[in-house]
Amino acid sequence: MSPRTAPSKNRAVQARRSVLLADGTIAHGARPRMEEEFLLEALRWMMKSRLYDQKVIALQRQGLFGVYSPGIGQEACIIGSAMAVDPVRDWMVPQYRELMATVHHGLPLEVITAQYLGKIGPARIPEGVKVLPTQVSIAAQLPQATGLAWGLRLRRQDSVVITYVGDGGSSEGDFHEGLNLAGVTRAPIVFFLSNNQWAISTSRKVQTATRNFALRAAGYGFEGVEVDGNDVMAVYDVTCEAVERARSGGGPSLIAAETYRMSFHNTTDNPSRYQDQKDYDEARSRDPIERVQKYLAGLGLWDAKREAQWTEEIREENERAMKMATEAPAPRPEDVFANVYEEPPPRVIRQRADLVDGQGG
Amino acid sequence: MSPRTAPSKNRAVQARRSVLLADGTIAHGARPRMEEEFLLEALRWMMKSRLYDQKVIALQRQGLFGVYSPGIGQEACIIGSAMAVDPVRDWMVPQYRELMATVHHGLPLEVITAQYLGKIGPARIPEGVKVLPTQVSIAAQLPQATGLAWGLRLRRQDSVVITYVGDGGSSEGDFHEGLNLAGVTRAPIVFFLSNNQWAISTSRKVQTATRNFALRAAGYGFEGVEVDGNDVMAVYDVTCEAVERARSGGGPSLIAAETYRMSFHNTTDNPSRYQDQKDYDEARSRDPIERVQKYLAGLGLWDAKREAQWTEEIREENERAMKMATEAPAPRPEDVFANVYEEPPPRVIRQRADLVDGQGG
Amino acid sequence: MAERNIVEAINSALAEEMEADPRVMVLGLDVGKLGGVFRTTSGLVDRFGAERVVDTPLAEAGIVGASLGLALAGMVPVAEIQFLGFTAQGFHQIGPQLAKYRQRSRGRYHCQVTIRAPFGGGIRSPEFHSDGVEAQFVQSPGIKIVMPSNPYDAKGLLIEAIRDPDPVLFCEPDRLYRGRRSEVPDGAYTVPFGKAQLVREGEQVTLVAWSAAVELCLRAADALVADGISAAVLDLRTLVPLDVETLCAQVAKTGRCVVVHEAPLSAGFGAEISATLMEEVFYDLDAPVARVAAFDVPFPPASLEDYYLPSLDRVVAAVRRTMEA
Amino acid sequence: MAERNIVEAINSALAEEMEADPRVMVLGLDVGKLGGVFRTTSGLVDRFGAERVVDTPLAEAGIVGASLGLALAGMVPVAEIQFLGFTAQGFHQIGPQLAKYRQRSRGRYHCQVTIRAPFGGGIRSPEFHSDGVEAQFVQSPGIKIVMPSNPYDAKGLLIEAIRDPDPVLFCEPDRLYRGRRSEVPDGAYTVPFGKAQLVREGEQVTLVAWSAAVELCLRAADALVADGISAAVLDLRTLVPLDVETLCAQVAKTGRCVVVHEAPLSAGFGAEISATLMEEVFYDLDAPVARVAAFDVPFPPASLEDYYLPSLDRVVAAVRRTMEA
Ligand SMILES: Cc1ncc(C[n+]2csc(CCOP(=O)(O)OP(=O)(O)O)c2C)c(N)n1
Ligand SMILES: Cc1ncc(C[n+]2csc(CCOP(=O)(O)OP(=O)(O)O)c2C)c(N)n1
Ligand SMILES: [Mg+2]
Ligand SMILES: [Mg+2]
Repeated sequence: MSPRTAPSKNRAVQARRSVLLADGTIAHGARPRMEEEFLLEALRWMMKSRLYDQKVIALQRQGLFGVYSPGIGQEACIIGSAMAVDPVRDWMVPQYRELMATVHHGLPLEVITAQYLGKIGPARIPEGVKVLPTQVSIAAQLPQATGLAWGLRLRRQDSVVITYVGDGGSSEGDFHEGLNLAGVTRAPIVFFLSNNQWAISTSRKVQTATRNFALRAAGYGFEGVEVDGNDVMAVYDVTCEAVERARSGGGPSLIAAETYRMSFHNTTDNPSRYQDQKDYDEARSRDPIERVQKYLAGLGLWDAKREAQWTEEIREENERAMKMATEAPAPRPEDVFANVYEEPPPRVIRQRADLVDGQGG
Repeated sequence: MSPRTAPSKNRAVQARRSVLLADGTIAHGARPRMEEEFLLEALRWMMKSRLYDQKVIALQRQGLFGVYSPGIGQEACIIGSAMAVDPVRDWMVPQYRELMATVHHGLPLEVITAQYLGKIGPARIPEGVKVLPTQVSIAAQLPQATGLAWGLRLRRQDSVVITYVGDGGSSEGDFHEGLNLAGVTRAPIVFFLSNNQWAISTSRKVQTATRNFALRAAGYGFEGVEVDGNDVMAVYDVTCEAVERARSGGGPSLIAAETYRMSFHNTTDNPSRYQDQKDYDEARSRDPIERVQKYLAGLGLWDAKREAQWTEEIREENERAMKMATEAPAPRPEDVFANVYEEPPPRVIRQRADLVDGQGG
Repeated sequence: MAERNIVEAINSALAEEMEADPRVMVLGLDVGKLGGVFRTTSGLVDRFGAERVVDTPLAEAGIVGASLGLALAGMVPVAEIQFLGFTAQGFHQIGPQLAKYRQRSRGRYHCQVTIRAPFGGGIRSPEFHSDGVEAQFVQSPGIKIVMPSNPYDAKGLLIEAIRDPDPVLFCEPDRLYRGRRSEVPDGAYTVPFGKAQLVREGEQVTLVAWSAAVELCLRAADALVADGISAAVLDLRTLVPLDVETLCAQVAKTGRCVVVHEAPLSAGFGAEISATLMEEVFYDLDAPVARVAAFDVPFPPASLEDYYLPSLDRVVAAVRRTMEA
Repeated sequence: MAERNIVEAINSALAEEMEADPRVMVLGLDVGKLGGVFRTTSGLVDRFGAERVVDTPLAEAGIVGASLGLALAGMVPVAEIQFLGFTAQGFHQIGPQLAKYRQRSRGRYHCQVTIRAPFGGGIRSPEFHSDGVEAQFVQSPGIKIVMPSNPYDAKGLLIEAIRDPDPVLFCEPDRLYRGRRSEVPDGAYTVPFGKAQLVREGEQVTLVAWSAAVELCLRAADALVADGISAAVLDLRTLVPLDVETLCAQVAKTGRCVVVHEAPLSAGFGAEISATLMEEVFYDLDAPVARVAAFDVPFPPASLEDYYLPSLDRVVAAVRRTMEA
């Protein structure tokens, strides 16, 4: 792989990484790590992510799904980063938009879907899947992820943690406290910042005055790197490097991935109130999926037929998961009291009994 | 003035500033802004700060003073920075260790002393003095100072805010949120970070892995500069530059001043439990006051006689303030209820009456 | 006079105060072009400009801390915390700083700051968005806590809050935002703090509530008519200051009382009401004061919220038990 | 058996649990070489090394958040927040995260985390160091709240806390840290949560308290003997879980009750006690339950704390009034 300009020791951050350009060609001098087979796999996951989002949005419009934040436009970040960690050893600490990354990491799609449908038991992350729950409290996952990485090292596990945060989340105190502590403990962790240019309606331009989020890393004493977040090959490369660094005792990294939220913040949002159509159109021309398809088409590995076939297959897969989630048992009233204490206090036990009696009678 | 090495556009932070070296000579090529008259004034304030601290410590040992954090060793930071702002126009937002900076900024010494003695009315900052109260909740002053600077600009005032924080405080979420917001609003503010190497017993080495606190500024989109915090001439220079930048619409700055806490954290602390004598001795050899005296002695402006005379005069000044503070009226029981609401709720009025009755009866 | 819902009432209060006083400004997440996630600040940025209607970075402690500083500079900030649950991120800037700053500064400074925050269950919100944590702030004296339940009060109390020289936490019941419209005058008017309002007369029992629970109590009072029970409903409007006088006089009159709130039972503000009644009107009570509240577990996923929150059935049952006691 | 004060009791609990279980670790500000600002962790770093006794950066939310993550990795963190008032900085990591994580994860994860924090007035501490904010956490269900009042309980409750699979907020009364020593066994023992202890028998009135206020109540009970009043003192020990059963049985027996706490009156945990008694033993009460607490203003400068905190006189006077009611 090759950055646009050579990295310089004098600069706090390396120049933005780029491998696969928006027009589907390889950047001058870049040597991608991803081989073709693997890139096809990445494409399939990216398509799965987008098709799932589209399906969920349709369902939500019919009142059949909860509030949901799609990852449309960010699939290169979601999949390129997830493919760089090892589901067997490594842990993933999500925010909420990188849903398909957690699925790639082993969380069954029907389980995370069940969570959005308000299920309880069926939404529990299975034992052995090294994923933490979706985090809605912005940036709260960061000190937690640092603690997890630190603890895994104390427990002498060969594990790296990858955690996600947005451009919005980068402004929270928890971002600072989580990253600074990671630097001090040299925890084996990768902070993946998806700068999709928006925090709901708040533009990245007023989120911070920094030129570049990767510059923050120097303030915590570790590596920061900027990457074209719509370029799955580059995302994969920089994340692999960061994971290797963490695994070999080199400490944390901050990856600032420049991408664009090509949909609404969530299903209650209306971007036309605040988003410039031009920005959106410009982003569309850098679509992370299309450029992979173009590149593969150039190699004779992609055509309309294959696209139609995959789309069909993935839709079926996704729908199977959704069906499982929908058919999974709905919560019972007393599930209000589930999973709070190992041994609930007597007062809570009484409240539970009152609720059950009230329901029964 | 001249940095040790030429500043480079390619570096996130300028090299550490230094003007007056520890041996009392001027750094090669440096052209100090401070003229001799002014340096003598600075020396007098630095001595006042140290003598006040020494007196307070003595009183505290006799049970005549509250918990107190001396600024011993940090006088160049305290005075050099304070002399760079204008008490008539500019605002000062302290933490707690830079007490003499607030006095330089117009807060009568007897008033701040009265605060430590638990007085109420006599400890009120007088109208017209542009100083906020001592802040004990570490780093909480930073977003507040940003808001103040932002608000002063919205009110079209020609004011700059200077605020202080320590190496410990730099780890708090409030540091991040305060500085980032300052960058976004381009508030006229100077963040003065006194890195005295300790947060109580916690060494700067485990406070953060960053090489240099000034690197943090790039993550917020403004200027960061490192300075020898035991060099009053350099501190004055960099603070003046930062104030000018702020005043002329150039936005915030972060000054990272490298100094050393040459005393305990506060009067309840015992540094022998955690501090290496070698570090302390090394710091003593870089005493910020002695180097000024040496330099001035070289110019024929300082000798033992003058030192004795000033010491005597300053002691008297300080003691006058202490006497005023001691003799100022003690709080009355009902002062428990003072200064909470403009119009206290009925329940609070009743509680106040109960207390007064209880005392009366 | 116009009919407005709570969103419109709040928008109108903000617009009028900004019009009347150039120091008044609005800041928070998405308050600008978006007009807030619930549109309470809709149109303000077009009318008053981006200097006075400010989309801030995503940092709640920063928003509150900056508001404190803005107030000291002479501005009158009205900060929005996107959901009350996220006051947790700025908690140390609220109780220990904003509420305490007048005392901390020995009276030299005060903080004319309003913090607005929507909250409450019943609209299938994601995690943390429904948490009703108003009682936590009562243990931070110095800040007033305002809990409007209807459009008229929402406007009048918000104008009172903005004009109050002391800090105010203004909690908005998002479930009722676009609920029933009612008469809300154009032009400024205030509803005073510390004056509870008897929103329904009744002879036998007093239901005490605030915010969205008032509406629930009104429905319960309606339902109880069929049982021949005449229930009054008292809307506290503000928790700090608390209208002890009206509360006690009213409960003494009916001799029976049920307090209803959407926050968890234990150490919810209902406990304070019950304890106050214990101290003040014990001998006038014909039955113990009862509480109906959410259960002592965290707010559950939205699919379960109807079981978690006090329901009409639970309120009615509690009143019946109180009548029989 | 050794005589220990609370500092020594806590130190002994930590040392023994670290000895017994290599997953137990201590982290926080100045817990290493300094041994904590009150020396509760003294000597631990020498004995267990800097990997298990960690001086962290000055960041409370970071400390709590990291503890959560450490627990998920299989460690058993005992985090120290230097003073309870500074839990405010980590508030969003405590109630909404630590307390809720088992529920958030549908039971997949739990957080075996103890947060220790000294608090309380009476030792002339600087601002924020004395704030007794325990009641604020009761509205964040999922975390247990432990308030020892004496050396024996401090050790036994702390060991119980460390071993509890759920998160515990362990509040230490700094005024009593170096107070009266009492018998504290070497070796591990636990004091169960949710079991209030009658620390003094009495016939006519029950004083209910926790933490340092227990000592105050014991002094009050002594003083009341001269008036011929026989006062029992009940130490709640834990606020969550609350021992409703013992509380109610005891108050029903004496018919009169005064609750004493050092936090402000309004919405303090005393309100919960009074409300609970209202609901459970109303008909056994011979007089209204009274509360003696700090006033509804922020903790004042240390020079005024003696007037602010409940004093012996105020407790005694409240008991006398209750006896006459
Ligand atoms: C602490 C907190 N404050 C506010 C919110 C409301 N909120 C939800 S998502 C969001 C924007 C997040 O933006 P970003 O971090 O960039 O992530 P993105 O949605 O773009 O993936 C906000 C403000 C929240 N969930 N948590
Ligand atoms: C939020 C908060 N946490 C903890 C403390 C306790 N405390 C008081 S001073 C201090 C160390 C501060 O170190 P630093 O910021 O470097 O300032 P210095 O004392 O060195 O001037 C700590 C931890 C506090 N006052 N506030
Ligand atoms: Mg974003
Ligand atoms: Mg320091």
